[in-house]
Amino acid sequence: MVKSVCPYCAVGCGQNVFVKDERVVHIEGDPDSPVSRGRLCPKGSASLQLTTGETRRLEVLYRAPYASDWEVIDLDTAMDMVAERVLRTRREFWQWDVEGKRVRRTMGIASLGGATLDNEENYLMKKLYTALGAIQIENQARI
Amino acid sequence: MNRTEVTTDGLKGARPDREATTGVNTGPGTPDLPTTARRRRGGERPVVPDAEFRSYYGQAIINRPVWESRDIAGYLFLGGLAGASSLYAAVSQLTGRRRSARVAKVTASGAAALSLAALVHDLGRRGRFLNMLRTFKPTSPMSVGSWLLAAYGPATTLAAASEVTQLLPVVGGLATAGAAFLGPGVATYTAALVCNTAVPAWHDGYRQMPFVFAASAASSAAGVVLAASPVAEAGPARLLGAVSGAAELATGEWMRKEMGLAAEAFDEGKASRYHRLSRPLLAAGVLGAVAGRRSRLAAAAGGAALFAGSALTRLAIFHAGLVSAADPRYTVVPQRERLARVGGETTRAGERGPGPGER
Amino acid sequence: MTTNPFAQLLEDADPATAAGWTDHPPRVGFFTDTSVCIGCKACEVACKEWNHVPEDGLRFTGMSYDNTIGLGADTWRHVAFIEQEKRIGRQVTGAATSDGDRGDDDDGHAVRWLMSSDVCKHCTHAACLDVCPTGALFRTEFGTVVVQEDICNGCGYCIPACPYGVIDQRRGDGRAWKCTLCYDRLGVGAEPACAKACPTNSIQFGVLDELRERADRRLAQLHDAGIGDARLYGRDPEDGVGGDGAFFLLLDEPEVYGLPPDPVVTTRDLPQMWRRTASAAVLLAGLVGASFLRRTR
Amino acid sequence: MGTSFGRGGATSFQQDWQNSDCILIEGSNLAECHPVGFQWIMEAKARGATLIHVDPRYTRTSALADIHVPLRVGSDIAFLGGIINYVVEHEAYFEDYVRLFTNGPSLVSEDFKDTEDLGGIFSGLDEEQRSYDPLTWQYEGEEVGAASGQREQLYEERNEEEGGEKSSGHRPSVASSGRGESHGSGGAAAHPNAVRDETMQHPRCVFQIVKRHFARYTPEMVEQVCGVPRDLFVKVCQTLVDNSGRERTSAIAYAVGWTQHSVGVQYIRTAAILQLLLGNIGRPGGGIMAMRGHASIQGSTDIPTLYNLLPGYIPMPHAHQDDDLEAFLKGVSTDKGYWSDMKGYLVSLLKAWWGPAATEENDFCFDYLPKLTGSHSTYETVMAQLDGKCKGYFVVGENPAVGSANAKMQRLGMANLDWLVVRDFGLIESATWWKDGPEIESGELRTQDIATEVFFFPAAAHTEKNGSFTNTQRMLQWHHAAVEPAGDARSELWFYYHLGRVIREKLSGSTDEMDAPLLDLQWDYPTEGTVAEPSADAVLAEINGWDADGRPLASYEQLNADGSTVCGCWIYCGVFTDGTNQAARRKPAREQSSVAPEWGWAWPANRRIIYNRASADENGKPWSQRKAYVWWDEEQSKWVGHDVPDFDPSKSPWHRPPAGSRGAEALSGEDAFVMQADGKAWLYAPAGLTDGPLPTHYEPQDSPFENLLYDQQRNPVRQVFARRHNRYHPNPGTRGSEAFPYPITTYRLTEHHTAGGMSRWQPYLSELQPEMFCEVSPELAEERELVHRGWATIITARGVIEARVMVTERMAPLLVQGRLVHQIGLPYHWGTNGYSKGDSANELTAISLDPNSHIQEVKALSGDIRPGRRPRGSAANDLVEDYIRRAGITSDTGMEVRGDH
Repeated sequence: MVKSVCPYCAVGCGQNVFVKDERVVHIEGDPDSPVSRGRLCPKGSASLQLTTGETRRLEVLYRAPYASDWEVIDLDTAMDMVAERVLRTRREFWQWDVEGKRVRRTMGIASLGGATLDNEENYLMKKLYTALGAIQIENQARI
Repeated sequence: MNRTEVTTDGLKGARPDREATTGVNTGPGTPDLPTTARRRRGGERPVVPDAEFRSYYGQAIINRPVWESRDIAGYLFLGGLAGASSLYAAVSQLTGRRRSARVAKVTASGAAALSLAALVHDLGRRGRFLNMLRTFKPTSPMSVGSWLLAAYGPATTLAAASEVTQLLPVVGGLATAGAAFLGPGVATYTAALVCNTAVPAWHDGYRQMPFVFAASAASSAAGVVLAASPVAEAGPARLLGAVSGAAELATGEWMRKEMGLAAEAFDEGKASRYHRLSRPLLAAGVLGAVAGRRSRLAAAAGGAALFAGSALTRLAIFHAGLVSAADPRYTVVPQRERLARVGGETTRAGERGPGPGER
Repeated sequence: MTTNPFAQLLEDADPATAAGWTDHPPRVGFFTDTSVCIGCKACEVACKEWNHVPEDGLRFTGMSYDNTIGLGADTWRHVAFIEQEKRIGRQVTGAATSDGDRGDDDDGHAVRWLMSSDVCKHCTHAACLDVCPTGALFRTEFGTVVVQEDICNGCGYCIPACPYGVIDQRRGDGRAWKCTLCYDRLGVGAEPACAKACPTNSIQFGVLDELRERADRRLAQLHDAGIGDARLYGRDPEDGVGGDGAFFLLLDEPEVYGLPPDPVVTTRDLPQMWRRTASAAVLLAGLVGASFLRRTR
Repeated sequence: MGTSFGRGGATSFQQDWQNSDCILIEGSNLAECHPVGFQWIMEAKARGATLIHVDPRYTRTSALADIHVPLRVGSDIAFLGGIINYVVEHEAYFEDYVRLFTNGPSLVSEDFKDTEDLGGIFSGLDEEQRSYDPLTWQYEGEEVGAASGQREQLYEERNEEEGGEKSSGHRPSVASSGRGESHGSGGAAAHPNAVRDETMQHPRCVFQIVKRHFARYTPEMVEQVCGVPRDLFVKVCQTLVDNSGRERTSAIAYAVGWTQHSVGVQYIRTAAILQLLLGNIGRPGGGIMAMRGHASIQGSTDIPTLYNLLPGYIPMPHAHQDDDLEAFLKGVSTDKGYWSDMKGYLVSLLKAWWGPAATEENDFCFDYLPKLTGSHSTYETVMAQLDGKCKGYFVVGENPAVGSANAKMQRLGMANLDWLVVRDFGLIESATWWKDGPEIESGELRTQDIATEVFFFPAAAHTEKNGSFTNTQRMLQWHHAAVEPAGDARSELWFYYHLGRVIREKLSGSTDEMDAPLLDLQWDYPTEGTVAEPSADAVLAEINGWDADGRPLASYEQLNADGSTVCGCWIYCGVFTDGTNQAARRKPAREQSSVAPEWGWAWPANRRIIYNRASADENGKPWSQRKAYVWWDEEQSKWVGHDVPDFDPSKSPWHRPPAGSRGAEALSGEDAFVMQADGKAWLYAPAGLTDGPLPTHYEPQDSPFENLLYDQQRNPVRQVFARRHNRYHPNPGTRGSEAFPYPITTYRLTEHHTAGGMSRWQPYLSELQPEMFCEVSPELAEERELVHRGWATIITARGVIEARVMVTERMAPLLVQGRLVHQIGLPYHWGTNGYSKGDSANELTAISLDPNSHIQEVKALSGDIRPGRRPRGSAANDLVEDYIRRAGITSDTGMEVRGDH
């Protein structure tokens, strides 16, 4: 059994995740949690279906320009293609300065999302984007 | 004012959250609030219906029975036919009426076979039909019935077989006696089965239903014999048909009169169609039976009418049950009346609340 | 375990004992206090998740926020929503225009929203248990009523027998299904999934006698606080089903929640039914016999 | 919150509600959106507390409330302002608390002009630039920096003052949009004799200004503007007053119901002022709880994937004339309060990012940081995408095609991209708009014409990765990976770590100055498991920081400005104290106090109620025995209590700082708000907000009502965009304004989650709320012939949607400005994909933003409703065009800055 936290709203209910031969078989409230005392809401109780339901996609999909449908591609190729595009667009829209003021950034890349992610993930994203010079970084805190 | 105190040496006055109340601590006195916007123009409005006092959005209180009309209403009829026919067959044999005995035996075994098929077909898990015999439970008419059928089935089949093949007359005779002995039980236990439910149109008629079923069984059996055996031998069948047809009509009316509100279920939907058809047929059957003395044709017609009338009576009762299960009115109103009579307290376990029939 | 069922009817011994369990744990059950229910439906989902109950259809019913309609084979916990133009206690509902106490204030408008989580009642005298011909439905050592899915042949008799309309046949599966009060969890000393998930402790699990005392205290507390509508439903061991294993505190008439006002287990009238059936059988025999007496030509 | 108290986060924790005497929930539907948090409100109710719920709809929260106040959407400031008026007029405020802990006594400079004097606007409005110059709002005689918000407002002034030859002239430095950003702000040296009138009678002291400002918010005005019956309003005020003061505390809880307005930030400012006047901040059972909607929204602002912040609320630098680290710090840090150690925090951050490459000589790579030129919020980004200036887009665990305002513009923007990367559990609308989006259906876009390359990466679930969420009470909780992700599903940690690795590999050997920040980046985290998942513990350790010889730091006080310490986020410093992951602590609740400090870790420094110094009086004694929280223990001569004191533990209440002291030392024994430049809570915000030092009621962007309080109809400095698909509705009373007569509000349901990405794909949740519906009152249904359970079409100038009709008494019509107004309620979860489908409410919403937080106004708009289903295909757009014509809407409708109705 593994201790976890519900991924839905910000109350932060404790969850106990039960695992049996490498598969998550049940998720329920963590009675030790001082915030939730073992209780969950309907969404929290549906965490098992969220994480193991068959609506979860497990392969990387790619849509070529003008294509009418997806094609499955493997993860590493996709990573490489994205890296290429990031560098290309970064260079294409690079600005050293604006109106005589040094900016050292690219306006070509933007990112949206972060409130459903871990702090560590937000940290790496902000660190990498800032190093890339991308500043149009946003998340649900503003939606 | 919160009774908890966060004092320097800890929390005092905690109370569990389940003791929360709403609409109690509403701050300083409820002032007279001025009338505001809510001038409602009268008349009914298509709104989330103010919860009708009487039900939850008109939803049924009990779940709809899942029995197929073809299978179970059919079985009610066939069971009755088989039981009564076995009885008739035995008495015919005793009184030397070979032809009608033969007809009755064949009818009984045919009906029994069909009954078994219908029952198994209606099961959710047909492969487990033998589970019916896992235990014997007097609180379950179906359990009692299963054992009855387990004995009656082979008996009536054996009786018919030996009749047709003229082999093992002794065994045949014994079987016929056995089938006759079990016949009435098979014919009437089904009444207890349907009445022993929460379905208003079935349960509320439990004082009269057995007699309706008995009469209906007799009239269907008589019907068959009347139709299929020579006028000469059909004397008793004519009498039986006439009497049981009339009895079926009478007991039916008696039940509906005593049943209370649930009787109205007979005037709705399919129930009303079957009910309106069954009565004239039964009446015709009785006349046919009486007139059967003279003409073979009248007897046959009378027999068929009795047969059909009896079947329709069963269908009417079955569908009246479905109607009364679907509409919450049939459950709530009688229970409310019973509560009113008993002074608002729910019916005591010990004392038997006055039945719906006993106004 | 087939003790004389009629004996069970008469004396109100603990149902588990009556069912033949000798030293069994105290009878447990639910007390659902609908006055603290916030209608979040965590119980519906937690129950389905633990018991792998399939989803049964997406339809917008317009019955306020209730789109699962009622208890059945695929809904073992069902939350009812009732919108009424009445006030709860002295609740001030803004648009309220009338003064004074609750009551059907005609010149104005108060709003209240009753929410209640419905479940199998696990009755002391359970009609479903009584009528089940195969013995699939049985009384557990905890006093609860459970369907053994490996025995049930889907005869469907329990469905019309249940006075509350709880148990039902699952389409495509054929067998009857209902709340098991998490019999598997009770076995390892855990509380049922719905009671654990309920955020406001509206669903309270525990030893039934303790729950009944707690409910009495709660009722008194609410009545003193001026909430006269509050009433207990299914608490009284003397009622038509011998008291429920899962009973409720309601704020209005039971039928408003879709519950029968005075349910009586049909087995109560069964002895008389058997007597009547026997006499009908004899009459039938007599009738047939008599029809042969007259000398016919 | 940040501007008023010093930190951008909830001031209390959910379990503390059990100690509240009265709880006001407004702008939040707590029982539905935070059901498990609501148990603590039930605890309070069980102990006799009164629950008040103010919401346009009677929701499941109202069902459990003792008092429900139906309110006209968009009029919360009028309502709260009315309560402030009531508190001040009846002298029901907690005078000692206000004098001691707030800037009530501080005097404001003469040249400040209030909305009372200028008919609804403040002094310093630059109409052409659509922004305020806060110079005139300052205290008398000194400039004071804000602890958060727009902290660069007085950048030039401050640098000019200090020998400003470096910054030449006062040229408008950047693009017009977001001009407010360009000003710097900073702390003035806190002169010991800051001008204060302890009697708070001086006409220019903050308290009197507040009193005058809210004088016109009378109960009668509240009835006219909000539609709340006068007696009911007085009852709410009296209940709050009765439950505040020494012996009792009241709490306020809000959510996006307040933030998602063009004056959203000012909503919260009003609540802050009210709670300060009633003396409820920092005390048990009091405080303001911001109920966040996502598991880690608080975390994603603390460690911000936001354009305007660096981790720890350090502002992202703006582009200024030849700025460097010193100029930047001078512009944004404060002289007094913990913000004065900004250099230590920033340098430690730069060391965490660029490690050895960051040296004293190169300003610790300050130059590597890209600089802002105004506001770059997500809606500006959409405009940039539409204008072809932004070609790459990452959408990570979000669904803008349903969740963001004006969904059509979101999709049109994405259609203009070169490439789009979407990471989620399933194929959400934002990933498949090019194939089956509404624009494809209406023919506006054709799949074969869309050039955007779209990548869809399956994401790992919370049970398949290690990491921490920061919940709504600033508490970090660690969740452990139960299993490895299946197939190609990966966590964002994995994705960004490996993306960074691949990019750095591709750039290795590059000498281009442009790539230096990437090559010098500290990016070598240990990876583990079969999928080479980077260690989340290592990342959290870096966030916590370590000292010169690698030992984990325990508190942000240890951060040095000389580059000897490394810390990824100074407010999280302490989460890895003595090397153990404090966020993963799971000491069961029953084994610790009700404050439960040993479960997870709360920032700052594991304090659960912040500003808790304010729970004790000037002598360190609790205000009352039943509300004791943190107090001064004479024998131990240190602050003790139920929680970690939000104060220097050894500083006595009577301590007065020596003249000229700086930073934390400059704080006196009575300065409970240690982050503020003057150590006091701000009733009046001299800096930090772009739309005024005091909250002022303005009508929403789209409103069918005129602003009765002032001539100024809308927030003059709201951010608006004149775009083809972003038309606004005409001013009330003008020609065509009757086309959109009904106020609309959007909201969530318990059963679904925000844009539906995590709930509409689940059968168990979809069957609970299967279809998009609208809630209308019986009178509105009658007026518009809407049939219960039938269909209705809702239209605004942006779009048209259809929804099932729920006619319910819970939507009470209100009497506002003499006429009956029917409000329409729309849940916004639905979209074209998923197990349960429906139209998105955000097809209707406009992009009009709060100038401070740039959040969109989706809680209050107006529209029309008709029976029947909406037209299909291009006919839907024709219907919208028809409405735009009938309402006489042009490109500058509703764009005015100064404008009476």
